[in-house]
Amino acid sequence: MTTSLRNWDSDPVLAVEHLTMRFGGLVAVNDLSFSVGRGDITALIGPNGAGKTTVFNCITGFYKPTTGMMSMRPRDGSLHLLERMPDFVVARKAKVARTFQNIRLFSGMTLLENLLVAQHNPLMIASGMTFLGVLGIGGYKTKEREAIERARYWLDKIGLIGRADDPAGDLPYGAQRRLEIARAMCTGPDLLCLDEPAAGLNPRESAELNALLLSIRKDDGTSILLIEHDMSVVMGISDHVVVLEYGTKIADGTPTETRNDPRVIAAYLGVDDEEVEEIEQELDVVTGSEEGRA
Amino acid sequence: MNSAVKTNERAGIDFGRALKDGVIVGIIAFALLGPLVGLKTEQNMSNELIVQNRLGLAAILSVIVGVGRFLLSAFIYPRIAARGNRSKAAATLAELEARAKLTQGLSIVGLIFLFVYPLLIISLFGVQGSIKWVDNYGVQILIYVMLGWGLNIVIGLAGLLDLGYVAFYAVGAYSYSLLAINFHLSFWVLLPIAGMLAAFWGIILGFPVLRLRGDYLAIVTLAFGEIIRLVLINWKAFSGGSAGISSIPKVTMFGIYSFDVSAPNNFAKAFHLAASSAYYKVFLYYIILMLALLTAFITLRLRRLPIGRAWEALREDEVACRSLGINTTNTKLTAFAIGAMFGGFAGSFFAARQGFVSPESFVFMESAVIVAIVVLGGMGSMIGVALAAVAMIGGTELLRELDFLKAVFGNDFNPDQYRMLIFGLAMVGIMVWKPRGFVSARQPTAFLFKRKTVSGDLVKEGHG
Amino acid sequence: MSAEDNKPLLTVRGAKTYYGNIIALKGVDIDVNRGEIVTLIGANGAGKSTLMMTICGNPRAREGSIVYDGQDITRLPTHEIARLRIAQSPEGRRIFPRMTVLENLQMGASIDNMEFFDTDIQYMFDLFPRLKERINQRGGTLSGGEQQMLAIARALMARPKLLMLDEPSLGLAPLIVKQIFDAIRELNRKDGLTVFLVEQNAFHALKLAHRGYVMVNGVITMSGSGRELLENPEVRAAYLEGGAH
Amino acid sequence: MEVFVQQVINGITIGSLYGLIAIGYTMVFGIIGMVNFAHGDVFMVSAFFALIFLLVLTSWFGIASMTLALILVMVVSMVLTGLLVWAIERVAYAPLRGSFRLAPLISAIGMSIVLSNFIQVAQGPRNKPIPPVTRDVYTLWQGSNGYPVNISLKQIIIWVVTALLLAAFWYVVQKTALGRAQRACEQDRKMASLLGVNVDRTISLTFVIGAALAAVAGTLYLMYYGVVVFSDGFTPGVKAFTAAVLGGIGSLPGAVLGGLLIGLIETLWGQYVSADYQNVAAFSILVIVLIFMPQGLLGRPEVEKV
Repeated sequence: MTTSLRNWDSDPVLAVEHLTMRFGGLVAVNDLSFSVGRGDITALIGPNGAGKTTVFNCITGFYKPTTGMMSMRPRDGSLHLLERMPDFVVARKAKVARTFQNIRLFSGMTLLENLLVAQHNPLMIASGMTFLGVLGIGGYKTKEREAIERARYWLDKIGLIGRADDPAGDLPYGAQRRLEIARAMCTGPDLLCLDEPAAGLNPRESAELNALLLSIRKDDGTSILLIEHDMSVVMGISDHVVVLEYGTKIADGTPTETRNDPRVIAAYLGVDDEEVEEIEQELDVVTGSEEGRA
Repeated sequence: MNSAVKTNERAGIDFGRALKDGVIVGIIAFALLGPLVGLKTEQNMSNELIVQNRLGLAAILSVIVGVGRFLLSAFIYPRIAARGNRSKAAATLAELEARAKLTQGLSIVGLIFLFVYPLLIISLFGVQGSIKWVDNYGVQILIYVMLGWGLNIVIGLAGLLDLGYVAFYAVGAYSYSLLAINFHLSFWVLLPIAGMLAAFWGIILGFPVLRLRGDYLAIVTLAFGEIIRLVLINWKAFSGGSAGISSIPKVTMFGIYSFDVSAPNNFAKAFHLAASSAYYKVFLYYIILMLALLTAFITLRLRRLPIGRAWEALREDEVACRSLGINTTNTKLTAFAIGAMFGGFAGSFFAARQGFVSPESFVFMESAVIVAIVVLGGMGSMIGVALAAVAMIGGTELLRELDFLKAVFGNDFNPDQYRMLIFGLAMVGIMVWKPRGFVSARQPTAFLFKRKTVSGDLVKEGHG
Repeated sequence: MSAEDNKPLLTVRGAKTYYGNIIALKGVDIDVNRGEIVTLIGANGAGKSTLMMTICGNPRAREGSIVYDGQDITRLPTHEIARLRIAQSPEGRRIFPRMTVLENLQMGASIDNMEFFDTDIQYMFDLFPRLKERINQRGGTLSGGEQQMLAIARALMARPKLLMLDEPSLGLAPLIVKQIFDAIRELNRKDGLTVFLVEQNAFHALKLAHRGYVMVNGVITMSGSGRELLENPEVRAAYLEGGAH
Repeated sequence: MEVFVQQVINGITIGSLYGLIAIGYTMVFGIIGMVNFAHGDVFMVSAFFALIFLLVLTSWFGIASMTLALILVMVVSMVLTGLLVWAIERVAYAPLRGSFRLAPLISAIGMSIVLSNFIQVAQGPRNKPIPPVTRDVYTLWQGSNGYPVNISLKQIIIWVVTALLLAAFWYVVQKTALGRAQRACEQDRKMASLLGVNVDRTISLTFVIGAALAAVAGTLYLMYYGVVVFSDGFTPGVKAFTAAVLGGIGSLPGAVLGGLLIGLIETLWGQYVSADYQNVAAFSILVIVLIFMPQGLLGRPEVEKV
């Protein structure tokens, strides 16, 4: 395998070092270190209960890690230590946005409102911390129009512009997933963390999701970190794969490298060694042919 | 008979079953009412308790309950079940739109009515006769409408259950009373001050408690409300204790005219009218109407600003809010403070209107009534809250008018006693009948193409 | 096998289930015959667990019918369905976290009379010796694998006619998965236990099952014998799509 | 020293009553996550049941043995209060299960208003005093300054009855199938129903058990203070709720511990700090506990699920 310096080592947008998270006696994440390359799509994979969502919750400030350091470098060149920040500051200052495994939309609000809430902080300033807004002075109206335009852009991009004025709770499952991504993007993040974005999607929707994620990276330059089970998403679009098992990292590399790592196959697919070969063959049937060895 | 029952099952009416229900419920009712109503404890001449036998009355009441249950089982429940089967799906968009149109129309008509109400009453009942209708109904209900709208920000929009709202009402009332008496400042100066003091207390109390969730928040706010009341009772040097504060100055007409009978610039004297407190009542009516409308106006405005959207988003999903960079603590605090501020306005108005305040006016039951108005109205809906205030406050006020029942039940009968009993029953009944309140649909605050009403089924209730 | 054995124990017809306004099952037909192991495979979120819960009446199917052992159970309350000896080891295991292992097992047996309790619990301990070691430990303190064993043992304590297992292999080490699947095969062969198995990892499941169904987005798209499905190219693709749990 | 011991004895007595009421709050909250606001008024109504039957027994049937009367009265009050709460649960709470979360709370507040006003209407607004059930007082020791430390027979009865009932209750919850079903519903209602537990009935039963314990407290309260009035539900209710929260809501030993602590704090505060602010102390404890350790003394910390 190549030994040249890879993107995630040379230019990391996020570096996680020695992250450990304990709940009582249970060690959910154990001394985990990995980096997310700027502009990369990084996949965090592993069997259920491997601690992937816990890692996400640490990065986005919902959990305070027991030990460890997470440094985030947004485009503006600033440096933020995420373990020291409350969750909302992680989103506001460190420019990390996220979605949730069990979709958390504001279901009683319209799609447009959902995307406006995501632009809360700039709009709050525009409304003069509400005081000027109540009196109807200041440039709030213009700023709100801009925010609506931004929402329109994202609604267009996720193909839900026609449903802009419907409540988010009325959307079908796949559309809710897309809206959640759009909402996260409306905060203007440098790192987008997606918790199982393809869960419950049919193959067509999965393909659309892939296209959306690729275009987010291309058009907005946002780095993406995602937890995923769907191998077609992981293998199809990611630049970098980190594999967890029982809170510990067991592999880290390009999709091709990790796919061929027997430890990953054994741990990830949950089969005993004699069957590993069998599965390796099957994996090759689908993904092996389309990609040459690096 | 038996086969008839069987065949009727599909049709929905099963008299045998209903009869059984009725008899069982009647027996249970008698087991409970027998002692509680049928055996009344009374003190005799030598101050000893004796039991007075009223088992006949208890039996009659039990039969009424049993028959009521029979009628419910036989006629009402099958109908509800049938209707439930028919329209299981949520209300269609068209229905929602029609309802939204209706409420909109209703609020315009209601607004006009509110403005002409005192004039209408005076022309109907004369100047002196209008006092009761303007004061007991008009002013009284509007105070609760305003309190309901104020609390609606906290409960309805931000989804935080505050059971101690009356504390801010008390802060407003005492601020006005003490400052007006000690510093001789006018109502118009003190109104904003009282509001700000209440908001300040809202922040003081809100800061530690707002990280609590759900029922815990409710209980802590309740405890705070009680603490404030108990301090008012016990800190006699400050608040006059349970005796309260009396001779609180009246509101002046912006310093130009006074409503004090002795004052040289008395309103009635200045216009050579017959002396009557009715003018003051009408004046108070318009003040509270204006204050209530101010509350409504600011709330509607806030809903379209980022802070208002953040409140509603908070009610929908707090975790998601935090993931979007919203400082939820500050957002909750602003809701708490602004709600408290309106409570403070209402409180100082209340003190000026009564001329007397005491801790008695700020018991937990008041908070409970205001919360009930907000929830019964349908959380977040201004018109719903107003309707609930009219129904609950107006309804219980109307019960005061039931003196004619004395003719039926004898002179010992005091219909006023039944006011709160019926109020409580109505609370339970309305909750069971409409758990989401009168108006549960939500109007979006912004739209791209067309404003569409959001069905109440999707709107969340908040976690606190 | 007698004629009785080939009759379906469970018949689901046109079941539609909603969560609020969102449809999760779009009209599902499934048969489980007596003495069979039937598996349902499909991607995460396809509605497999929903189907299993719908059979147990929570959430209830809004349309369609569910017949079990000749009785229409579509409208029965969940606890009455459970008393007809349909036992489930549900998604997420749902161990009572603040009850001991023994109490969890007692909960499983609580619907039956207690005369078999001692023999049954002995059998569970033979099946899963780990549980015996942990007998007085609280459910919440067990590891994931131990919880999974406990969930299955708890379901078996009801002496079920129909055993429904939702992803028994989830989060388990390969060796334990093998043990559990062996135990299921054994129970089926020896006691004629009917098993309805939901799996995301189709590989094991299809090898074990007599018949299988494939579910995509709330609809059954394919069915056949375990072998057939295992060899079907579409299933292979689908299995890779979602099976890699 | 003597004063302190005397106040501790008094505090434990009141605390036992709070503990008995607190169990009702804790169990109902544990099983359906609802603060049963009407529970304090249920306690008050139970004291009225006791009052009425005590009068009936003594004046109509002429029962002279106070012990017998007390036992009979307690049993009758437990049964009737249980029935009352069962009816309330069916009418006002059960239809709201699984709907809007605030609805049951509002309904419970409404029920609380109904109960206190119903008693006011049916039994009159005045205090209802009864002659003392017993006047026996035992002096434990005579202090050096002549201040005696006393314990009354009434206090002994309260301690003994409370201890016995808690033991019986503990046995039911820990060792019987009913208790197991109840705990199962508390931990995972859906799973309990999958195992054949009739969840609705178990919830009703939980309400009834809590009511029966409140009825014991109500009877003892009447015996101890010798007076009851329609408004007696609110303050003991809130204090008992405070006890439940202090002990850790959902925890049964916690409820009892919390009750004893609240009783002690209240009496000692009244003795040494300020009698006026006795209730303020109780409410302040509630606030402080909830803010700084919402899980209470014996409760479980809550992990936020994201």
